[in-house]
Amino acid sequence: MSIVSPWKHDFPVYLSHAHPNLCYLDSAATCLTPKHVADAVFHYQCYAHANSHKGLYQLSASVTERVEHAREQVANFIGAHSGENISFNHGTTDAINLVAYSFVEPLLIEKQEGDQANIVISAAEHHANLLPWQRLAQQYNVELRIAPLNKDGTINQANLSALLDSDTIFLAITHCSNVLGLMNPVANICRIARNKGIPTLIDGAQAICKGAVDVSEIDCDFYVFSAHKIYGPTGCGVLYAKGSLFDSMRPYQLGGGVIESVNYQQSRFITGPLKFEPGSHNVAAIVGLIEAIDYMTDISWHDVNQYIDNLANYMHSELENLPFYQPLIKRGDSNEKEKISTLVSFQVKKVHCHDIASLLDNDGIAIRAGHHCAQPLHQTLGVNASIRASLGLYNDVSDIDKLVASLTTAHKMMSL
Amino acid sequence: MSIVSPWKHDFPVYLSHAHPNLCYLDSAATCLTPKHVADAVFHYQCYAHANSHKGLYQLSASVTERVEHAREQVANFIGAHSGENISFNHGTTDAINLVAYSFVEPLLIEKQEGDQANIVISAAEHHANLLPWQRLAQQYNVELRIAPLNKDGTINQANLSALLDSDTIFLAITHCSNVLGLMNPVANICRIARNKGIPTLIDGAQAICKGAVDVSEIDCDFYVFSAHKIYGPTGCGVLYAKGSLFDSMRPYQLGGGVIESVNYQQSRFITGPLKFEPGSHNVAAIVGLIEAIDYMTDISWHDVNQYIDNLANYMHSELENLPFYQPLIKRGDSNEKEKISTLVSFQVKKVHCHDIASLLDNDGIAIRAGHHCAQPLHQTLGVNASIRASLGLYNDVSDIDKLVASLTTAHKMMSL
Amino acid sequence: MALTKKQHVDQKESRQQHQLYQTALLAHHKQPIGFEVAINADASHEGVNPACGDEITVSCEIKHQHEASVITAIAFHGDSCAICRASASIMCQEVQGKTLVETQVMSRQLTGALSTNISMIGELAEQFSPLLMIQQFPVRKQCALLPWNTLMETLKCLPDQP
Amino acid sequence: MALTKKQHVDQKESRQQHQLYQTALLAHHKQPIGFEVAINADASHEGVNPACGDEITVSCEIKHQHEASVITAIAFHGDSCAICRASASIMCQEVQGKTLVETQVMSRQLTGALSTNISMIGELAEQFSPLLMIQQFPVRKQCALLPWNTLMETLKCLPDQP
Ligand SMILES: Cc1ncc(COP(=O)(O)O)c(C=O)c1O
Ligand SMILES: Cc1ncc(COP(=O)(O)O)c(C=O)c1O
Repeated sequence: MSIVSPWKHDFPVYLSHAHPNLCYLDSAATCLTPKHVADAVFHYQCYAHANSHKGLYQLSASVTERVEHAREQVANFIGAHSGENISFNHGTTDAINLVAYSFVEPLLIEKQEGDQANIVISAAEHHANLLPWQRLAQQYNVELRIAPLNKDGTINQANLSALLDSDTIFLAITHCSNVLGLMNPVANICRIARNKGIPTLIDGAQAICKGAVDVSEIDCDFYVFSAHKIYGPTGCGVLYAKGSLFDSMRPYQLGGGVIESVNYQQSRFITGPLKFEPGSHNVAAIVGLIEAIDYMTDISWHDVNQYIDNLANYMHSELENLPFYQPLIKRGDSNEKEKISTLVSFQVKKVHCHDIASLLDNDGIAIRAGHHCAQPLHQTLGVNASIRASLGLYNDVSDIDKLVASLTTAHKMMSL
Repeated sequence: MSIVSPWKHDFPVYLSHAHPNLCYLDSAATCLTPKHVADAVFHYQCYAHANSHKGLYQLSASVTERVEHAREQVANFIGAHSGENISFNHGTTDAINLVAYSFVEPLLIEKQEGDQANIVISAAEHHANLLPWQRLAQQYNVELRIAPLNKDGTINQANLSALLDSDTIFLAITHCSNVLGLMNPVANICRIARNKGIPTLIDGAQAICKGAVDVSEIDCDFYVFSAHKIYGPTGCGVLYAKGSLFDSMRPYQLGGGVIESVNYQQSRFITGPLKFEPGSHNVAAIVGLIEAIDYMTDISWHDVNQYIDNLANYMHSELENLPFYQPLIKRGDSNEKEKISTLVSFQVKKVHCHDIASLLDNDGIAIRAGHHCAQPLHQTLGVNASIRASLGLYNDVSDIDKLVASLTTAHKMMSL
Repeated sequence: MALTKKQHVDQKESRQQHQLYQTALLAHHKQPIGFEVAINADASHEGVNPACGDEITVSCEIKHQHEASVITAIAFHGDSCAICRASASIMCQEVQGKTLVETQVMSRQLTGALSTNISMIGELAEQFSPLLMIQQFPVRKQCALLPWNTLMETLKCLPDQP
Repeated sequence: MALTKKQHVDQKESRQQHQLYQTALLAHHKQPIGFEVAINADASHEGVNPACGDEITVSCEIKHQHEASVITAIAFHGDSCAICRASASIMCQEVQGKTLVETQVMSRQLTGALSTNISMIGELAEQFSPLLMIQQFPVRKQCALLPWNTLMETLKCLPDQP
């Protein structure tokens, strides 16, 4: 493994005039931005910006083409059939709320008074993939079922399968937990659901940065992710919907660009993904997302994943050597490829997570402490909070070494 | 009036290697971006990006501080009492949909079966300030009332006032129509509504670029606008809510950062503007908005407005000289200051708007043709579509001269 | 000096717009074939382009001749841009006397050519030459296709054919 | 060479973090006053910091002495970070024997000092010196204020005072 990440110099934040000693271990929250992406956004804003989908003039027509081409590129990237299956929005949170309103709520409304119904999620969901379902469940007085986890932190398929019955109207689970880090067998899970006629949503916010998502293989109905978790800019999310699902869904937010015709009393809506993109597109962010995908593809997903997996292995081993290290989930002995988590959540024996984070910050280490927007999961695991270290392609061995050294000092200083 | 706009060189799109001959007359759709703003966004993404409101480490804490400080700056800019009255979102469309869900729908739900209720808007609303209310009205079977316009295109106060009665639960009107361009007397209108106990929302998407908005003076309950209409980046909107209104509203989209505590079965939400900002903030765009406000303040709102008003007068006079010019609204003779519209929507006698736009595009003129997301307004005025020319601070006399010359040629070429 | 390929393309691009509103197209726009012509319509349909509000109504007279249904007369009216008008005019010129099957093939060919950027060749290219430049203006393709889409809808309205 | 003002500030900044977890604060953290002490509580309340999940319960014993209500005993327990623990410890040290009014004033002064970045001076600065550096770490202020906010809630739970 090289001493310095071969891609680190693509990230300006590490330049000598910025934060040369930054030890950034919070990529699961948001990725640092490569210069390629910042440049693309800058270039767009400076030289190409205009309103998409509305102007007939060249500047606007080029922007429209760019957005429509971006759909194809994203479709291609995640193995979707066509750009018509891709709708842009503001992030994973926005996308899940959209599906809750536009697809799931009408199913609940259809249910007759007194009919049973339930929505199934897993115990490992981020609040973004819990709260919208909890609200719907409360509002329509239906059950929210929680699929339990295996000892390794993945979703227990047998138990999940038992929760899915003829009253289940939707299944929403994460491809990869932002606290536990292992990939869930979503293709299997979606097959089980499909056999029972249950539509599925996969929260890909954490899985997307591995670059190997194939929605056709997973065969889910919806897949969602955010650009900023894949080295893209803030403010852009993607919603994939299978087949012609978009056409069967009611529009979510309403505004310019979603109607075929309207008078003061009624409206006819357009079809296709644009129906879910009212108002001005955040084209700058879409441009940035495409640049991020191109950047990663150019430097090779395979190389990056191999590099990060190796580094993750080193991180786990080094941390496991620390006597005060208490991971939320113990690593199994299996060394299977898919079993490498590129993040880890843990506690330091008898020291509060927030004190650790503050003390590490003093050494330039950016690490997350808290419940990471997964409070019920923490409760399930019997803790209030944890420290999370997550890796990006700019990290290297020295970051892990710093982390270990700093944890050791902090523990010594704080332990009672 | 200077021949070339004194601020034009701040906009890189006009540089010789980009589009030196661009004649951009579509600022009402979206403003071109000054280099200051693109730089600020670039700098943020490259050197300062991290997740706000969640990390304890310095990089993240600085971002949090930046967002919280931005609230104060925006509050200050629009005369709001405090940053606690400002919530960031993705744009005007997003903000209006939020108010519809979080504030107005609960009022409708409260209404007893059989109770009368109505929502009032004006005839000049953008689809963003029409469709959400139309949907609510249909869903709850209440009346959507349309306030008519004066001959000059402003909202008729007497007629509007007559529409407001004890059953009116909300009034949502535009500060300035994106088709007609004159400022509505919103302070007066809000006073009338307030006296009848009716809450109000003002769509400031077009008015904000004049820089003189004072929400305390207007005394509306909600005010909304988008960053990209004030020389800021795409993807950022602002929602102002008076007093402690935020606290009385139910949350809209749900996700990370909006709860005080949550388990699988229920949640307690936080208070304040953050309750309406689930998921990762689009900090890059917020940074860009603040830079745009600073840029405009630095070069002086007063100077810019005076410049654009003069240019607008020239535009109106020149166009009125053309025999085939058919404005949707005829200018009055009054030369009052507030009566200068910095945009104009018109038709060319016997030539279709889209042909005009295409022909003008050939001369490098970027101009809007269509219904400008205000189809019912066009119907009211008895037309299908119009051509709109709108001014920004980069425009100058030569743009108007080009427009007039190109219109003349196009008319000659196309008229039957 | 001869133009290099690149220069040639650049020159072509700078002339694009005029080519969109070239003389042949303007001729159809100014004296459209089938525009507001009174026929004995068997079917008619109104098509709308939501993007720009263009409206066009297409009407047809169909006769059964030699084992096939033939368009014996066709007309259109409505408020639309020059591209749409010219396209409708060319359509009326070309489908008059054609069988329904021939018409459908032609519609599919034109739609395919406009939406996939495949160059039209042979007879087709000749017939539709005034519209060819539209390939380079994606936002205007819908204008050119509106008459054809409307015609296809019109034919669907026909009483069942034998 | 003497430090310029700027250098002085820079140096100070690079030592900031150690100043947050300085010896005095750590002493309170390691041997907190009032922590899990058994008292005869007249009122108690649990406070939570939603941002980080810290939980702390504050209990008080109140006696009426010389025309005033006095905190005669105070204790806390719960799971919290060192900042919160140390702040609670200092609070227990300072309010013991104080009247409710004096306690409220002290709470308001500390809250004001932490939230407005006004320097604390005089006696107050002395009493709370281990917490002073928190002014420079806005995200941790809530941790230091949690015990005080909880105490104020606790006092609200008291049966009405004469
Ligand atoms: C008056 C008015 N309201 C609302 C909007 C919608 O703004 P956005 O597209 O930024 O959401 C616009 C701009 O298109 C507008 O001009
Ligand atoms: C698993 C998971 N789901 C959803 C989200 C929410 O993403 P965003 O904040 O971009 O909407 C995140 C990131 O915070 C996540 O890790």
